[in-house]
This record gives sequence, C-alpha cells and structure tokens, in this order.
Amino acid sequence: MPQSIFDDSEGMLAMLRDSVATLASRQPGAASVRQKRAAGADMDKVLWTAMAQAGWTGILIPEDLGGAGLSLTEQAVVSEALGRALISEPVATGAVFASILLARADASVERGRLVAGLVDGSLILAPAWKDGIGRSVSARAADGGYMLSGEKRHVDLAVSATDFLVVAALDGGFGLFSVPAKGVGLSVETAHGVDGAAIGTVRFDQCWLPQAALLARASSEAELLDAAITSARVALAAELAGIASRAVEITIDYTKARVQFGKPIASFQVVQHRLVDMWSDAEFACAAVVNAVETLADGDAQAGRMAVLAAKARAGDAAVSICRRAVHLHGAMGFTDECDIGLYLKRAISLNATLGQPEDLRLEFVNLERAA
Amino acid sequence: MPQSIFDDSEGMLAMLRDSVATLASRQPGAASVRQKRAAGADMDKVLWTAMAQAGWTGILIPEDLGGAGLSLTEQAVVSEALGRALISEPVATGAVFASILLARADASVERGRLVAGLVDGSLILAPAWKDGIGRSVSARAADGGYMLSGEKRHVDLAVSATDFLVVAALDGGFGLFSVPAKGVGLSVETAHGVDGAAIGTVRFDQCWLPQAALLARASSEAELLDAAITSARVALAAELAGIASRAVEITIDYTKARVQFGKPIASFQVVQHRLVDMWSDAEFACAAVVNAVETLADGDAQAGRMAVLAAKARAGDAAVSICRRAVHLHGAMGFTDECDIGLYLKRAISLNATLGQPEDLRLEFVNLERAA
Amino acid sequence: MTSATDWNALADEAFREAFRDLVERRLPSELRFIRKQRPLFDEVSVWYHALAEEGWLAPVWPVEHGGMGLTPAKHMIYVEEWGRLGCPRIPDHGLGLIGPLLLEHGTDEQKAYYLPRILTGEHVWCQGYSEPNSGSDLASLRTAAVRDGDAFVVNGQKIWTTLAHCANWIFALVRTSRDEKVRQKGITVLLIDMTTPGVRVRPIANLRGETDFCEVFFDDVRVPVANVVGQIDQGWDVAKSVLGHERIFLGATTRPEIAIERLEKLARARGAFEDPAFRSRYARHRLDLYDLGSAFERFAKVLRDGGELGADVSMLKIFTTELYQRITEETLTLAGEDARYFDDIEAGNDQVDAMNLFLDSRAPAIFGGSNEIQKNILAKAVLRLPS
Amino acid sequence: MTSATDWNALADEAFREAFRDLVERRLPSELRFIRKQRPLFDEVSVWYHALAEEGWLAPVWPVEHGGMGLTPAKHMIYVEEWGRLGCPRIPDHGLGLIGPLLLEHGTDEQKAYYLPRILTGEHVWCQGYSEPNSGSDLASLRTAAVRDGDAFVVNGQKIWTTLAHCANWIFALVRTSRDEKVRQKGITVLLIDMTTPGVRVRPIANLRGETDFCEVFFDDVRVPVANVVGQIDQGWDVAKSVLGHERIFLGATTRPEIAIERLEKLARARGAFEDPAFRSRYARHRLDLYDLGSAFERFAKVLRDGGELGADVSMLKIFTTELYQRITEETLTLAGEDARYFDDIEAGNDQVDAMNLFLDSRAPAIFGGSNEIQKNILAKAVLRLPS
Repeated sequence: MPQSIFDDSEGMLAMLRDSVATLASRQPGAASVRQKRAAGADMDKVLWTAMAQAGWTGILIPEDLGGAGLSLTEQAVVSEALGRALISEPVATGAVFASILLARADASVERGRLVAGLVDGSLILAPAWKDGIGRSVSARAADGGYMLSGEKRHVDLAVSATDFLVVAALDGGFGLFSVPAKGVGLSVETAHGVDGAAIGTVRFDQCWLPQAALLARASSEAELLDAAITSARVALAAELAGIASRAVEITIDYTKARVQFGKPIASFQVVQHRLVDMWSDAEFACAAVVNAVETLADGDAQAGRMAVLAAKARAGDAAVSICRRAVHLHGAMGFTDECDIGLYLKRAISLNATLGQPEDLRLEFVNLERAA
Repeated sequence: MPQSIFDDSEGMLAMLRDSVATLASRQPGAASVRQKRAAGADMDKVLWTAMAQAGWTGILIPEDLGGAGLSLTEQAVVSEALGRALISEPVATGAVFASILLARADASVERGRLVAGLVDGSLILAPAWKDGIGRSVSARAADGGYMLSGEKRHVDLAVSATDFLVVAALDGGFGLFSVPAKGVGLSVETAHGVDGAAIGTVRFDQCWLPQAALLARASSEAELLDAAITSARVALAAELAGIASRAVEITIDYTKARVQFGKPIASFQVVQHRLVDMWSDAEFACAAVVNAVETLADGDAQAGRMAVLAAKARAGDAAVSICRRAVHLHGAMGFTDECDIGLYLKRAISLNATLGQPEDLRLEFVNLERAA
Repeated sequence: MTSATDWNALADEAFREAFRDLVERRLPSELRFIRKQRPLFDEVSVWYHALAEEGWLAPVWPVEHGGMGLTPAKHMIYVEEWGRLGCPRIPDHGLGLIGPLLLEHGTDEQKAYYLPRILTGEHVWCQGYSEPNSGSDLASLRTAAVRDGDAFVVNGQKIWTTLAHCANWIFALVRTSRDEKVRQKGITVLLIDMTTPGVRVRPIANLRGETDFCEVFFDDVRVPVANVVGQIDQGWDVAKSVLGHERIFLGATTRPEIAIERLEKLARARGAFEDPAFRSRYARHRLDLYDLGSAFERFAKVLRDGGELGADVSMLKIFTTELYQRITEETLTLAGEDARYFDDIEAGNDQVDAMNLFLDSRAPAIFGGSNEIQKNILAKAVLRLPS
Repeated sequence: MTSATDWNALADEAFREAFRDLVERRLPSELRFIRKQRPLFDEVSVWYHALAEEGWLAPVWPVEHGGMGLTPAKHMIYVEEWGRLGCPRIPDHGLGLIGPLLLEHGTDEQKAYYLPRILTGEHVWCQGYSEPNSGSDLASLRTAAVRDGDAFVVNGQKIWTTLAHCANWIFALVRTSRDEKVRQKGITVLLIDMTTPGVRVRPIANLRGETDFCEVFFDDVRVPVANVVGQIDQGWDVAKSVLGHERIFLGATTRPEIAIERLEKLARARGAFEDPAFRSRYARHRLDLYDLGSAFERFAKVLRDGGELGADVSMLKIFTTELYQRITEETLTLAGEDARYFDDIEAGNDQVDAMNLFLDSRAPAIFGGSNEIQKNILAKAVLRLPS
C-alpha cells in the first residue's frame, strides 16, 4: 500500500521503518494519544525517551555535533512511519525544527549543551517562533545580557520544555535565544490541541537572559527560520503521508469486515470507488514527499522550496480528506472516540494546520514560480 | 422528474408547457440546431415565426402595448419548456430582453412599430448592450439627429435583425437607440457560437440616426438595462433548468438501455449515485427558478435581485455540470456529434455564459447582501 | 389550555408571535443558543416543564391527549421559531416518536398510561433500533425476546441509542421469531422499563468528547407481554410508520445556518471578507445555503397545501448534511494555525467553536440513514433505476 | 542508421539533443504545435517519412526490424521531447500496436511482410476492437468470422475505430467460436486489408466537429486464414499483450500541460493573475499538475530501473484526464461571455482554443477504458476488495 519510495539499496530505510513499527507495537500510538489527552500533557515522556535512544531526535544533526548526520530521506522515512503508527510526539517541531535551528547557530558552549540534550533526550527543546497578534517578542540589551518581552503562540512542548528556542526582534534584526523554562518572567498558558496534546502560549515579561543565551543573529526572520521551516515541513508532509496511507488501510480492513445487507460494505461499488480515490490520494501524497526530498537534495534552492510547499500542501489535503472519508465509511463507529480512525483525523488536522495550510502553501508556490 | 413548480390552479401553465412540447414535436430542437449550424445562421425563422404566432415573443409586453401582458411565471414556464426541448432560439435576448427595454422606453411611434413587430414576428430585434473592449458605443447630436460610433459584442440575431436596440453613451448619460439593420455605417461580423448559432459583433462607424431613433434616456446604463437584465436572467435560468432536467432524463433512459457486462449500466451503484446527484442538482435549479420568480413578485427589489442572481448561478452550474456528466455517462457515444446530449451540453455552456457566469453572479449576490 | 382549532385558526404571524412570547416569558436566557446540541434531560428540564405547563410541549399530538393538534404547516412554523430563537433541544423521543406511535398503534390502556407520563417528564424515552451488526440494515437485528408465560425474556444489545443514559424507558425492536421468510417479519415492538433488572447502559464518548449515545445491554430482562405495541411479529410496520411529514426536518437549514454564522464571525474578526479568494469560496457556501432554503420551501409548500411528501424529500437531507460539512471545513481553513485547537478559538472579542462544529458535522451524514443509503433509495424510488 | 546500443549508450542529455536536432532539421515549422490532435496520414506524412529516413520512426522496435531498440527509459525521453517540441501526432497504430504484437505473436512471414510496409507508410493501420454493444466490455464482441476453406468470412461492425478513414489495414478482433464457456475465448485476431470487397467505413463527427473515429462495416469480407495472428480462438491473449510499459503514457502530463498553457495565456491577457480569487483557483490546478509530475516520476523510475509496471499505474490516467477537464473548465469560466464561442477566442494579440480543448477533454476520461472501469480494476487488482 502507499509508501514513499526512496532508493534503499542498503536496506537502511527498511530497517528504520521496522524500528518505528517495533516501537509502536510496544507503545501503541493511539493509547499514548488517549493517555496524553487525559493527562492534559504535551508529550509522552516514555515515547520521547525511547525515540531519543533510537537516535530519532538527532537524525538531522551533523555527526561532528554528536548527531546521526543523516539526511531528510531518513527523516522522512521515520516521520512517515510515526504518522502511520499514530505516534504523535511533536517530532517535526521539537526535533527537526530545533535541530536545524541549532545546526545553523554559531558554535558555542550553550549550543553544545542544547544539541547534546536534544540528541540524548535529556533536554526538551521547544522552538517558539510564532508571535502573538500585536504582541511580538523583542529583545533589548540590558544588564550585560538581554531582556525579552512579548508572546509566542502555537508552541509545542511548552509545558515539558526545559529550554525554549525563541526568535526575537533585536537591534533592527533578529536573534535566536535560548531561554530556560524556569526563567523569571516567563509564563505558559495552554489550550487543548485537537490531537490530544496541550498547545502553549508563552509570555515573556521582562525576561532577562545572559549574553550567552544569544545563539544566532540575522538581519531577517527568514534568514533565521527558513531552513528550519523547510525541513520541518518535509517532516510534517511525510508524517501526513503516513497518516493518509494508514487511514486508507484501516478503512479497507474495516469495510471488508463490516457486513450490511448480507455483504461486506467494501463490495459495494460506491465504497470501492471511494476507497480507490483515497488510495490514489495517498499515493500522490507519498510521491510528493519523495519529490520534495529529492528536489531539495538536487540543490536548486528555489526548486527545492517549491517542491516542499507542494508536498506539504498535497500531503495535508490528502491526510485530512482521506481521514474525513475514512470516518464516514466507518459509519456511526467512526463518530465514536473509541475508534482509532477519529484520532487519525484529528492528528491530520493538527499537522495540516502546522506551518501553513494547503491554500497558503499553494499560493506561496505560485508566487515563487511567477516571480521567477 | 424535475420541473419548476408554480401554483397553477387554472391549468394555464400546464397548457403552455403542452404547447411548447407540441411545437417541439413538429420542429425538433436538435434538428433545428444542426440546420442552423450548417447554414451559419443565427436563428431558425420557421421556429421563431411559430413562436411569435403562439404569442411567446410578447409574453412580458403589457396588454395595452399589444402584448400578452403575462408575468415572469409564464415566461419561466415557456423558457424552461424550450430548454427541455432544445429549441435554441434566442428568446431570452431577442424576446425577453427586448420586451423589457421597449416596455420601459418612452411611448412613441417608433416604439409602437418595434413592439408590434416583436409581438407578431414581423421584426427581428437584436438588443446590443455589451461594448467592445476599448470601443464603447457613443452617440452625439448631429444634423438634427444622432451619430453613433463604436462596437457591440455578443449580439444575438445580429445577421437576421431588422432593427438593433443599442445602448450608447449620450451627453454624460445614456440613450437607447433603435437602429435599422440596413443603416449606413453599420456592419456586422460573426463568429460561430458553441450552440450552433452565429454570434455578432456590430460596428457603428458614423452611423446617423434621426431624432425619433432615441427611445429612452437615463443617467446611468444600469437605469436603462437593469430591469431587462433581471428578466432575461430569469428566462435564462429557467431555460437552463429545463436543459438540466431533460439531460438527466435522457441520461437515465440511455443508461437503462445501455448494457455492459450483461447489465444495464444504470444498475451499477456508481452510475446510480451519479444520476441521483444529477437529478438533485436539477431539482435545486428548478426550486431556485421558482424562488426567483416568486421573490421578484413579492416586490422587495433587493431581495428580488438577489434571488435572480442565485437562480441564474444555480441553474447555470447545474445545467453545465449535469450535461458534462451526462456526456460522460453516454461513453464514446456522448463524444459524437450525432448524439443529442452533446448539443445540450453546448447549449448549456452558451446560456451559462450569457449575462454572467455563476462565479460572477455569486459574488454580486454576496456584495449586495453584505452592503445591505 | 387553548384548543387546537384556536391555534390552527391563528394567522401565521400571530402564531409566531405567541411562540415568541412564550419563549420570552419561560425560557431562561442561559438556555438560549447553547453550544450543546443534545443536552441531558436534567439540563433542560426547566424548559420542558414550562412547555408542558403552557400546553406547548406536544405540538402535533391531538388535543384530547394534551397536544396542540397543529397542522403540518403550523408545525413547521413551530420548528422554525424554535430554531430561530435558540431554544435548546429537549429529549424528544417520547414526544416525537413514542407518543405518535402509541397514538396510532397503542391500546387505549397504553395511551392512558404512557402519554401523560411523557408530558410530565416522568418517563424519559429512548429509541432502541440499531444494533452492532445492523446499522443501515435494520432488518438484520438480533436482540431476541422469547415468550415465557405472560412475559418476554429479552437478551441482546442495542447501540447508538441516543441519550439512553438519561432515559428510564426504551422503545425497542426485538426479534420474536426466526421462522419467517422475509427478514422484516418476526420483529416486535416492546416498551421496556429500563429500571428492570438486567438492563445495563454504557455511554459512548463521541469525537467531540461528549456522550450523546449509548450501548444498552439486555440480560434476561423480563418484559410483560402487555408492553407489546401492535401485533407480535408485526413490529416492522409499527416502527416504520413515523410521521411522514417530519422527514422534512432532516433537511432543515438549521445546521449549515449555525455553521455559516460562525464562519462569518471568524471572517469578520480576521478581515477575511477583504480577501477576494475567501469571498469567492464564501459566496459558494452562502449561495448553497440560500438555494437550500428555496428547495426546502418547495417541499414545505407541499405540506402547507395539505399534500404528502415523497421519497424525493431526502435530497434535502443529503444536501444540508454535506453543506454543513463543507462550511465547517472552510471555517477550519480560515482558522489557519488555530485549527490545531480543540478548544474554541478567538474571533475578535468573541469565540468560535470551529472544531466543535467540524466534528459534529461528521454525524448527520451518517445518522438517520447514511447519505449513501439515501441515494440508494432515491435511485430506486424516485429515479426508478434497475437493480 | 545508428545501432541500438549506440542510442541506449548515449547520455540522456545527448540523446535529447539528438532528437532536438532531428526535429530542427526535418520537421516543417508549420507542423509544430498544431491544434489538431489527430491529424490524418496525408497531413503529416512529410514528418512520418522523415522519421523513417532518419531511423527514428519506431523507437521501441528491435534494430533488426528497423527500429531503434530503445530501453523504456530512453523511450520516455523520446516521448517527452516529442511533446515538448510540439511534434504532431502521427497515425501510430502500426508502430505502437500492430508492430509490437506481430513481433511477439506473428509468424516470420507476417513480420517480413507487414513490418517494412509500416515503416514505409505503405500500410496505414487502424485498430478494430470496440463494437456498438461492447465498449468497456470487450469480451462481448459479436463481429463473426466463419471459416470457409482457407479463408474466414467476416460479418459485423466495429465502432470508435480511430482514423479508419485514412487506414488501409485493420487489426480486428473477431468472434470465431460461440461454444466456449468463458466469453473471452473464441476470439481471434485477424489482419484485414480494407480494400477487400465488403469493407465499408463511415466517419463519425465528434463534439469538436472533427472526424477522428469511424464505424467499420464488414459484409461477407473474405480474409485469408494466413492473416490470423497467434492461434485461432486465442486472440484475447494476443490483444491484451500490449507493451506493459506503454500504459504509463496514458497518464502523461501532456494534455493538462497544454491546457494550463492556454489558461495562463488567457489569464495574462485578461490580467486575471491580479485577481486573488482566480489565483487561488489557478494555484490548485498548477499544483495538481506539478504533483502529477511527481507521481508520474514514481512510475517512470520503476521503468528506468528495469522494473515492470503494475495495475496501479492507472491512477495516473484517472488523475490526468480529470485534471485536463478541470483546467479546460476553468478556462471557460475565465473566458466569461466569450465562452459562448465555438471559435478560438482573443487573448491579447493571440488566440486561445478554449472550447476546442474543453470539448476534447471529454474524450480521454472515456477512451482507453473509462475512469470508472479503471477504478473497478484498481479496486480488485490493487486494493483487493471483495466482489
């Protein structure tokens, strides 16, 4: 059934897929989601630790920094497998986004500490890049260090974080700061996320940081963030493609087993054609992910960026609309919380809304192409 | 099957429907379309004359002007029946639009001549209201009359017309002029219309008209045209609803008769559901037409205008998309020119594109509603 | 209490006014326009009892049984105003389903016993039709009732039983015979006191985290034979004789209206109406809703003229449930990154329950006969397509 | 003439360059990017003969029979460049269908006789599969061939025979036996000289007013038994063994690419890219086309790596044919009132064949197996759904 097909002559990718499946068999994703939701938590520490031990929090971190030094191909394979298994830890933000932010920051003791903690799972890093409306975060020099004020929204891991990676306006440009979660002047408020995890709003009220907290500076936000956003979008697209593919399989199994009017409902032509449509959408999503990874690897920056936009849009649309149809094909059962398919739908919605919904991504693609 | 349902306690509407059907049985619409197309003509004179004799070119003209003095209800019933029968004479423009333009013009000998000719079929009137791009038609006083220059596009009946009804800029306002087809300085160019009828582009090059040619004047184009456009849109919506309904019936008959894999294709669930969708779309189109006629009759101008926009949009979308699906369900047969269903599709496209495509009409509806 | 002829004789506008007056006087403001679509009995009992006291609880029941005896036309107004004024839904299986069925098929004793207790709220009913393996296909139900003297002994399970956890009586379809050739035969309607030993209810949480529906288990539950409605083994005829004209309400515009109100609120707060791309998508939904109104009116007119509705009315149900979904999906798109929230999202100084409605919109396309089943029926009954 | 190994050994870019060079030298400019999708043989014979002379006419035929012997990967480049450079389609049933089938199933005599005549253009072939009552359901065909000595006498009718009116040979499926249990049996492949008495061709006009396809009638047409390809009564196996890898071209991006080029031209001329509502709709089509390219590449890679395509490749065919329709529909919407024209419409100083493409887009979703048939096959062969 649908899967992103990369060259895998040495079988390493298949191995990666197997290890995710093995983890999922011990720590089923759906159960983890329900537990997390009941506890109002923002992560499953057991799962995250297991992932760090497997090396999946540092896939993209260069070897000389202590990471696995692998490529987006491996990241996509892992993310896709996590999506399939409904393991809903915020890998795209807490691992991928954070990894790229740090890998591109200046070398420093602080960066070393953060990278090491991310790789071995001892630190939980929460990138915070999206400003609250009318409350953007800015930093100013103060007392030999910096003072941060403002608000960041849509922050994953805001409760569990040991450290935040915060982008703030600084001296007419922008800086990336490492902010300890226990810092004075920092407060976190959470709301329920549709996928079961709490989402944070982080407020900085005269939050003082030492000089060493400044990890990187740049003249524009884009310069600091674009590479991280691009990689995170690839991871999200892959995870969405995994969700999409698995939702098709689950629905095929369900409709083959569910008998109405003396026949499995999968034998009705209307159901069959809908399943074919869903399967095809998932195949297109997987192909788009492969295209994004390969085009990025080819090195043409503009082409790579466009390919990523297309992949995130395609996989997001596919995952959400496949899951919607999947819920419908589960009949009343699909409307219950007990049935896993609803959790797939909710997870798909959440990832689809992260870092750009399809409509916005498509427009960005066209704007890039037509400006060229 | 789908049909606009009006109160018809006296059976007059049923009678009107029957008379159209009777005409169609003698002069089949599809044959007329093919003939017209082969001849490069813009009308079928035999059909038009028969319609004038039946009183259908003057339905909306008040009795005191020699018309039938009926309402848009009767017009909608006739137009819908013409649509069903694929009688593709330009009634919405050549009769309805022209009728309202004339009914609202000032009383004059010239208006009397035109109205009488429209009602008895002795004159063919071609309203021309759409300016060529960058070539709008304007009139100026000259030699005791007016001089017209400019270009009008998308003119029905441009070849057969005895008289054009032309809207032109005049003295900072607008005038409605009666222009004889044989006039000096008037030339007509035609292109093939998708529904088989030639469409005219009419050029006025220093075309002189006597004082009496000015039928009406107003400060804005809207004041001259809006009532005519509204009525014409109702007629178009009704005709489109008729096309939509009939296309569903034809397709049901075809799919019941067409056997594949040992069964009529209408017995396959996917085909059945598609037919149900098409039928439902046609029902919605009919209901929208009824709503437009009744809301207009209620007298609230804004509500009436919105209802008409909705009906034209709904019926246009329904007719085109039903006919597209109908062609598809006819298989290879649907792709042939011999099969009538393709003529329905082409006629639907043509009417749908006349006086506003659905997208534009919907936006106009929302603009009206939100401005209120 | 006013007599039926009085209500039906009132001009439509006056009748509307009377309803509005009642709502003003008796419906607590905190119960108007509430978010919960299926409140429990206790949450809305004030309103339930107020309606009963004023004689407005049972609009279509005959006057002699405490109803208003409204014509279908007046009943439509009643339902319209109910929605327009934001009245909360009340547990209505007793009023809308069991009452009418008893009126048609019940004995005099049954009517005398059950009907008043529905009006007082002493009996709160639920409806036990669906079973785990008979969703769209009711005839395949398996909950068995075996005769034992003057009682039936019931064993089996119902599912998707709406509000069973706040009901004390269940109106159940049970299988009393397996011998019949046609599967619809051998089914009997039983009224079961849910406090009888052996009845167990398990609420089922839905996608929104609420528990609208339940499973109901029967384990050697003894039910007096006197609780049979109609004839034994002929329950199918009883069960399907729901008031024909009520089917129009499945196609009501209410849900998409609620949804578009939320979409508009969010769009205003975010300035989306200034974006032509949004405006174009919004226009499509707005016109769909407007045209649904026109189509609804076509069927309402039939009722007002005293006619009966055909199978074709379910085109409304398909359209309104799909439109409800499209609009709630659009709202999530407009929400942007906020579509990650399960909680309500900010819209200016107000909030919008975008996710709540999106998730809720999944249900109506399934319940009351999935849209696929509706299309199967339309294909046969209206389009007369071959099998 | 260059040998096959030479072509396949060339770097991809060099091979592309060679093709481009050939087009520059030999394809008359008035034959590039022509509007007609199915030119008659006479209209493009210059190009046909040029290809033959240069040895580029039969890309996948073996070198010993005058072909280029290209690998599937190189063949893909050939097809890509053909489209990109605007080469006109040539009557290709002989090259693409009859040639390969003879190579696989023909006798040495048949190969020696027919293959060279295809390359010279002396024989122009058409393909007689469909009949009036067997469209999607080929096994139900009825054109009968009855043995009479060393000949078959053929009676019956073919339909949708593309370009039969400019062909002089037809590759026909005929029924030679009715005794078989399985309907696919009893079918034989016959090569029929269309100049034989009793063969009659009637062109059928299509929605665009062109005559791409025909009916072909057989009235006591005598065909030598030597003209049977493969075994008598076993023609089904011959007919269906079309080169597997060619199925990918049914899913090529060519048609929607042509359509979006027209849409863009019209949009530029009318300033539509400044309208965010149009831009939003355009973006959807543009990304559909882009993503179709990614999906196409997934299958192309399989071929390049020497693999074989499965049934799943028809997902491309469904997507590309539906996308072609969506784009041409969008173009009509953008055309506004000009969508009334059958003729090409103005786009600045240029013209756009909006209606021509819209009408043309109706066909590919039907021909080559309707999209519904494709989905039936995918449901069984890929998703393994029960019947």
